[in-house]
Amino acid sequence: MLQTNSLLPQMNKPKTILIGGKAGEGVKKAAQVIAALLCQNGYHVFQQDDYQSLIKGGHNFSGVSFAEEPVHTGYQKADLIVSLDKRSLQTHINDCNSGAIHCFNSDDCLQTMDQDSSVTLLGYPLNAMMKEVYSKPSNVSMAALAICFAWLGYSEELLCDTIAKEFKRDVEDNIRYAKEVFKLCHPDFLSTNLSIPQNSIPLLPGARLLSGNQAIAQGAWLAGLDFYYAYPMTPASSILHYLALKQQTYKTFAIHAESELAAANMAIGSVFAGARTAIGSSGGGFALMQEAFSLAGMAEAPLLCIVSSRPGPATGVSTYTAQEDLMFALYQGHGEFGRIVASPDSAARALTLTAELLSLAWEFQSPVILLTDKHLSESSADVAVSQVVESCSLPDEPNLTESTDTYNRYEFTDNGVSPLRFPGSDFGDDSLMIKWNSHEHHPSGLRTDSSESIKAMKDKRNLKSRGLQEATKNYQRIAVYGDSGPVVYAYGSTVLELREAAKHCSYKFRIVALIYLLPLAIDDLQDYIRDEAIVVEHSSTGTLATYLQQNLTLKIKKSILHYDGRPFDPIELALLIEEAIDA
Amino acid sequence: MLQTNSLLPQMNKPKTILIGGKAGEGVKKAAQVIAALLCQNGYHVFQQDDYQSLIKGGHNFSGVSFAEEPVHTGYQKADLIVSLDKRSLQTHINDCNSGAIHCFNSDDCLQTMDQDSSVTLLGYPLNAMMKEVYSKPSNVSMAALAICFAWLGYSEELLCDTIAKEFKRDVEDNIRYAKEVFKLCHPDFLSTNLSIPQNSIPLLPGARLLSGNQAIAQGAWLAGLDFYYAYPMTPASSILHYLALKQQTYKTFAIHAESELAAANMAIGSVFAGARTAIGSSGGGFALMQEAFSLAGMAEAPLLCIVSSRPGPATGVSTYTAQEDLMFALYQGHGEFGRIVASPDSAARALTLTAELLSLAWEFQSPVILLTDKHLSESSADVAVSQVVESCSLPDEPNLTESTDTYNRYEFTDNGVSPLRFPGSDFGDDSLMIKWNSHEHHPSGLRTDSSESIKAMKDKRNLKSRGLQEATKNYQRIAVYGDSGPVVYAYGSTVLELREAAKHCSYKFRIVALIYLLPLAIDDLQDYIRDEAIVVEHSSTGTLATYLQQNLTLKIKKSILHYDGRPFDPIELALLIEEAIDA
Amino acid sequence: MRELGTNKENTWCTGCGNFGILNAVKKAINSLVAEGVPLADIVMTSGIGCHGKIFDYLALSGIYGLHGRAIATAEGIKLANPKLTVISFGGDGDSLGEGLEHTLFAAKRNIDLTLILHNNGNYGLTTGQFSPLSTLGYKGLSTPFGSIENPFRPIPLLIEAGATFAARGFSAKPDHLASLIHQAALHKGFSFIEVMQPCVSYNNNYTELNNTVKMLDIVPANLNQAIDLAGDSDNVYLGVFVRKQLPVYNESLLGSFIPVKERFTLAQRRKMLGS
Amino acid sequence: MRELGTNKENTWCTGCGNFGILNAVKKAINSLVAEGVPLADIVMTSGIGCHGKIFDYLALSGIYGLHGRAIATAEGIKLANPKLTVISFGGDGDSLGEGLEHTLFAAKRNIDLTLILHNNGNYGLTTGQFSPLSTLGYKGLSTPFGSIENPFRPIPLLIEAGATFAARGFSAKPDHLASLIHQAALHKGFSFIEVMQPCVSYNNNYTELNNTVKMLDIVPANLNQAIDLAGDSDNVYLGVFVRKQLPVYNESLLGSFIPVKERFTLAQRRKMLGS
Ligand SMILES: Cc1ncc(C[n+]2csc(CCOP(=O)(O)OP(=O)(O)O)c2C)c(N)n1
Ligand SMILES: Cc1ncc(C[n+]2csc(CCOP(=O)(O)OP(=O)(O)O)c2C)c(N)n1
Ligand code: SF4
Ligand code: SF4
Ligand SMILES: [Mg+2]
Ligand SMILES: [Mg+2]
Repeated sequence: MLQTNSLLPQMNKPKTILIGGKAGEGVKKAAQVIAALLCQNGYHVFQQDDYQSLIKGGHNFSGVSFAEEPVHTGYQKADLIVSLDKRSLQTHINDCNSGAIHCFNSDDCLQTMDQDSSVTLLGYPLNAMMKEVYSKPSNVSMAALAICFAWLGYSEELLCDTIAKEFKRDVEDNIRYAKEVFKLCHPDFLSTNLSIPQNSIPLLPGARLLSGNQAIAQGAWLAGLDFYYAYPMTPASSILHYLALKQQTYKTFAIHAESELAAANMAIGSVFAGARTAIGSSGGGFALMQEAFSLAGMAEAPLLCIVSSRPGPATGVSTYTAQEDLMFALYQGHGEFGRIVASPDSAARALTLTAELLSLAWEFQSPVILLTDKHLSESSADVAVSQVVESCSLPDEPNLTESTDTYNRYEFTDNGVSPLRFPGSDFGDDSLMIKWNSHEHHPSGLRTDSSESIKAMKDKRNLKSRGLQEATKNYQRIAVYGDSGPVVYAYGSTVLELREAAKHCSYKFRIVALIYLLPLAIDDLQDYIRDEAIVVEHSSTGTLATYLQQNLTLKIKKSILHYDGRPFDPIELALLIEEAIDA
Repeated sequence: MLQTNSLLPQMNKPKTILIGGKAGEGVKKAAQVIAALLCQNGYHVFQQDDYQSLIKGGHNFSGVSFAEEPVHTGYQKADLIVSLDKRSLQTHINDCNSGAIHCFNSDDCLQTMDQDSSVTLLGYPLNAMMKEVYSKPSNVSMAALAICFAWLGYSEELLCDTIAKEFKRDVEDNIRYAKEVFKLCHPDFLSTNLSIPQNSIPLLPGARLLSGNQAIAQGAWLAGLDFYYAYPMTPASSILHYLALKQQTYKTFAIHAESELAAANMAIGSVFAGARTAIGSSGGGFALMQEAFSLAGMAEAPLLCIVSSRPGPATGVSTYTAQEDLMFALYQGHGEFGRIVASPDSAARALTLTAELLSLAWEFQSPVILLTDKHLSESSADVAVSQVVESCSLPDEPNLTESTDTYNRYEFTDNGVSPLRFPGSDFGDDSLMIKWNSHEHHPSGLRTDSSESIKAMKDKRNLKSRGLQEATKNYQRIAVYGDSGPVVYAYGSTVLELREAAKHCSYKFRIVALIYLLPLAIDDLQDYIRDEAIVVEHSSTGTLATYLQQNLTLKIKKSILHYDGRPFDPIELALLIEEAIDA
Repeated sequence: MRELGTNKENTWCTGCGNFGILNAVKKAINSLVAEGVPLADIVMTSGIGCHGKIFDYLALSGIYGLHGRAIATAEGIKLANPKLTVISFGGDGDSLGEGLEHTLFAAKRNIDLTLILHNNGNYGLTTGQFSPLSTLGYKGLSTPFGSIENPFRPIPLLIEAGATFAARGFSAKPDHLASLIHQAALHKGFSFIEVMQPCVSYNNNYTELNNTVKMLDIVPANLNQAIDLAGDSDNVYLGVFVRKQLPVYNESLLGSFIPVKERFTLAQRRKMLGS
Repeated sequence: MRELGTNKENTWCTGCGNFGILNAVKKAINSLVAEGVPLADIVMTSGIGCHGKIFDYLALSGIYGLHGRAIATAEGIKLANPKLTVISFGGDGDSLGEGLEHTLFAAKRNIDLTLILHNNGNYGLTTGQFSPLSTLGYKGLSTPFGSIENPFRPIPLLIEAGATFAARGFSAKPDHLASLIHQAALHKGFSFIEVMQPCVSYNNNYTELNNTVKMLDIVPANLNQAIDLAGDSDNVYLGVFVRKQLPVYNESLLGSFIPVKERFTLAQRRKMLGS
């Protein structure tokens, strides 16, 4: 019992805590607090949320998976479940690992359900206790915290300190309530004796719990972000929220504009004035930014565009995950102009890749797209920020005030990259005329429709675009995980799922993660295209598989598609991979 | 002299008239009147305009090429040039075929230029004569008409009748002026004796001069168009204008909305209510319609989208031609959903293809894209409308009032196509609830985010999409011109240019015109992919070539790219093809 | 009295003002039906936001459209079948932010529709960000240090744009609101109803509203007065501010023609084109 | 007096009102420069339309943006470098059709910019289609049987949205217009100038305007009066209708911080993130 019930992670077997309840009950926050604490204690964690598009009620659940080894994605089956309401108990009754403990709110449901005999079901009268403690607004998530703390073997003191630090309102009532619940669990806890060996694991230096979106925001800021323009849209919104909150410390400005169209055009204005700028949305909002995206191509505006996908088309499924926007991201914007598209395969990579992309945008005065998805954007993992930041090599920002005789915004040059100057008396004198144009233009930036000028300016942009594509070679374009076995292609959060699945698969396999999607790293990929491949993606039509086949001579043995909005469970995915390999 | 100067078309050698002048001088209208008359007389004609984005001034020129054989595109070099101003004379001084006549306005320029000795330069004092005749607003295009009529051998009477019919204002002054100019030319005309043998050519029954956009409008209307929503954007605007003008006779309503976003969303409303509806724009405007395009995919709204390209990116070059939007058109809309993309290769095809596409949209309740370009949209050719209309086989519009027990908008069916019903007491009783949804939905149309429902509804749409793609086989998906020689791939107006070039090429070649671009008619194309191919397109990066290579195992010998906004001159193109074949 | 509900679970927060709106709409529709409007002739469109969920809870045909575009979609419906009574539901972010342009143009055109604006002073569904109607200083996730913009005044703005019927209701007064919706639906021309809708989760202004709402006794005599009353920041007047008759767009365009009913057949079209 | 012209051929129709606007702008800029505003600190944005061509004819830095988006682009410039004086040029289709939303939000925010609206009552560049300011009955290629919409009243609309400076000029009175532009550029907050701009090709209302323009002697005493005067359809009043001081968005956001000047270095950012 000690062995199976133990929440102490074993080699390759992360433990999972799952908290379920109604929206508005603080399920996610509780999970994040626990994850942060585990991370602080030196565990690797992955924290993910399943929620609906509603503010109160419904059914949300949040998972925390942790281990001494890196954890790349969350597990469906848990070792400890806290069900704050009946729906949660019902929904997750079978989501238990053998030996798990499932604590539920006995005031909301009498436990009368069938259950796996290896699971310990414990009912606590959470409502009644809440009524006793709270005068006005009660917070049932304190119970979740208390239960988890108890089972993890954290002390009552730490519980109280944590609550005081993380929940600013109603501190006293919260602590009182948490203590009561903690006491209830304590005997159970003692009997199984599952305390976490405090400090027995060396702290990961500088490890911090970071969501993909926070990592994106930090990466952009690292590369100099001054402005972020957006209109809220799940799952991109938290980039806006995070940066808005950092306004005073980071001196970066996150503007919630009247629409995506406004955001994108404002962004180009800020770039013109000399500010490093990004925009972000999900597919539907990015669709509204397309005309401006094309303007960035024409005006040669360095602009970082962040697209975080959810299931489509149209409004689709707002709070779930998908990878349906690959072609959409690759081929956006009317007219021909260069761009690059890349997708991070972890939160840490999100930080470095975003920084790289913003730098490349400025080096080549081009729009660039960071494509990600809800699962990566909104899930959190431990990131050793200072190391990651250190590892990220970025060019110095050029000094742009040196003067030239007459300035031509779109001067022809050897590499198609024209000198960039900024308006204003701080950056030049009265004779400096900087003209950006949405029309085809002369080097001066004045409009043209002459046959020769159209051709020359297109040639210039194409030359520049080739340079941009070439420059991606200075960065890591693919990542390969595993050193033998069949090749499995993926990008984005699917790589996380595959890396976790690899721990449970009876065969070895190599994951080829495509970080840069446009241009594809054809040369880097040569080593991997000889064998029959497996492609895994969150799409119903297999666009990644199609895209790979369009560009590589690749035999695809099996295309594994998952498109219900949910991430893969790593164990299920391992089975699918085994099937694919066996096939 | 009679032979070379003759404006009578010889086998395979169309004659070309070119009229140049300032914007606002009526150059285009004059050319169209002449083209219409030639068409009425049984000639095949092609009429095209080169104009800038301005209303008065600048330099516009319009060409009319005509022959007894079909003429597919216009020629740069002319047999008769009328230059209404100095700029025109200068610009076109070398645009003459040997033996051509170049008439110019001697009041605007003294002829002092170098000239090909085979060209006859004739100066007429057009301004002075105008001053004599006109009291207030003068119309120099009457001079162009008169000169052309004279050289074509049309009678003074016909000139006067035509002016009276085609120009409603200032009829008397116009006629007086035209007569004066006509008289001046007459001696020249007599001396070369070039009269068109009236009625010697059998009238093409029902041939009418139609621009590509007019043909598109007529095709859509043939297939039942009730509403057209748009925001003006060159080169799509004339669809709006044409349909607006036809409101009373066609009972179709062309609405100039406040923006492209409005147009596209209004369109979906009209479709919901049961109206056959189209939207149209150029690349930049279509970019703004993307979110609604994706909505059409999700809501399963049959919607015809017309995209007429001009050089991009961004505002680009408003009044010139390009084929830069292929990938943009193929991969539009966030999320995954089916669609088809097709491009007409002539004005006649524009009529039938648009009708087909609108019918297919309704058969499969899907958005469809008609991709074309300025050269096809705005140029005019003779179309035997009644025959073309007859040749166009369209399914009957289904009767949609039969009732079912409970209606589910998104019912699962064998082919993924759900029954379509319309709202209103004319189409059903109070129990009929028709719910269209931009979210993922249950068959009822009510929103869902359940795992199973998301998957099921995506599978249904994908099933339907396969049916839609399959159904394109019922129509002509490729057209092949020529019966031997190397294969040359193209789509859209480039096919016109190639067909005309074929007349001048010393080698035979076969043009494979891609009418349906998505899906590509892979099976139909099997016969043509064995040999090395030539691909011709108006793009700077060769997107058609790329697209073909992504989808066919095709060796491309030469990719001929033309991207200065101008159409190919057929003789130049013939040379490029010869070079490519020789290479 | 018809139920007009669906089997869809309601996911609004307990106490949300949207419940009052839903009830008022049902009541107004029942009145319309009682007066002879076929239920089948009443259709709805909605935007995306908490307000938009009303689509799932109302047994009416319609389109759950894109964020900000519900009113454009509604216009397209009305033009294709002018016999329909079209009611559009918008949020303050939806109709006055993302879709402001469409809202004002619908008013300008005086197209015969009703727009019900759920004014909860924030973006409810996306977790309470500030909206075009949030007060200066409003703290939401995108404005953690307080909004630095003044809100629009929706009724004055819509009147200026051309609305021929403009009213304000309160979700906590569903009978009064039902009467406004009923009047708006019967009004020929563009009708705008601003509904004060407390959002218990992010902008719980029930108490404030209860203290400041006042009933308008009569429609104000002139436009300036209407605008002053509608723009009053101390008193939240409820009632009809403007009601006037002007030509409506759909009639100017179509006359009495009903596009979806009086369509040419394929044979007729063939003949007309060919000749 | 600086020339401020470029070598680009002017392609406006002879007699077009845009010439008067161009001259007035040059004059106003010269006044600003004379008063010490560095020319390098004056930037422009323009939309797409005949009005937008002013970009090619003015020797100012700036962005020739997308149709309808010039004002959003201008906002982005101002926020990144609030030291710049930003003037945006829009058409009636551009700023009140395609881009209406941005125009009204810029006014709502009271961001410190000037918008010069070239009101020629049609879409000049795309061959004279009706615009949001075309009169009822206007015949253009998209409304061959006459427009069935009433025009917006731009000044009342912008005042309602929040413009703190609103004025009307006439391209045929370039000195007066220059003075308005000068005042607008110096006004702290959102300034809107409607310029009556005859379009000789599609909407030649010179005579009509010459007969109906009247000079406003003073800024109207209150808002209602300003709106009534600005909305007068018999008299086209020229002058300043509203001028008031309210907090401006860029200052509320940035205080005295200048984003493009006071940037952290890469080293600083590395350190701050890592710690
Ligand atoms: C194009 C687009 N952008 C953003 C969103 C995300 N989104 C959904 S609802 C909403 C705002 C809702 O605010 P409001 O209209 O006031 O409605 P409420 O929830 O307050 O009723 C946003 C930004 C979207 N669905 N589509
Ligand atoms: C997205 C987009 N839609 C349409 C156009 C085509 N277009 C160019 S200018 C214009 C209208 C111009 O009208 P207005 O803004 O009043 O300017 P004016 O020419 O009258 O000065 C239009 C519709 C465009 N360039 N971009
Ligand atoms: S968030 Fe606000 S508006 Fe949305 S359901 Fe809850 S209370 Fe209502
Ligand atoms: S069309 Fe009108 S607005 Fe455009 S340049 Fe000519 S006169 Fe001026
Ligand atoms: Mg709201
Ligand atoms: Mg205009």
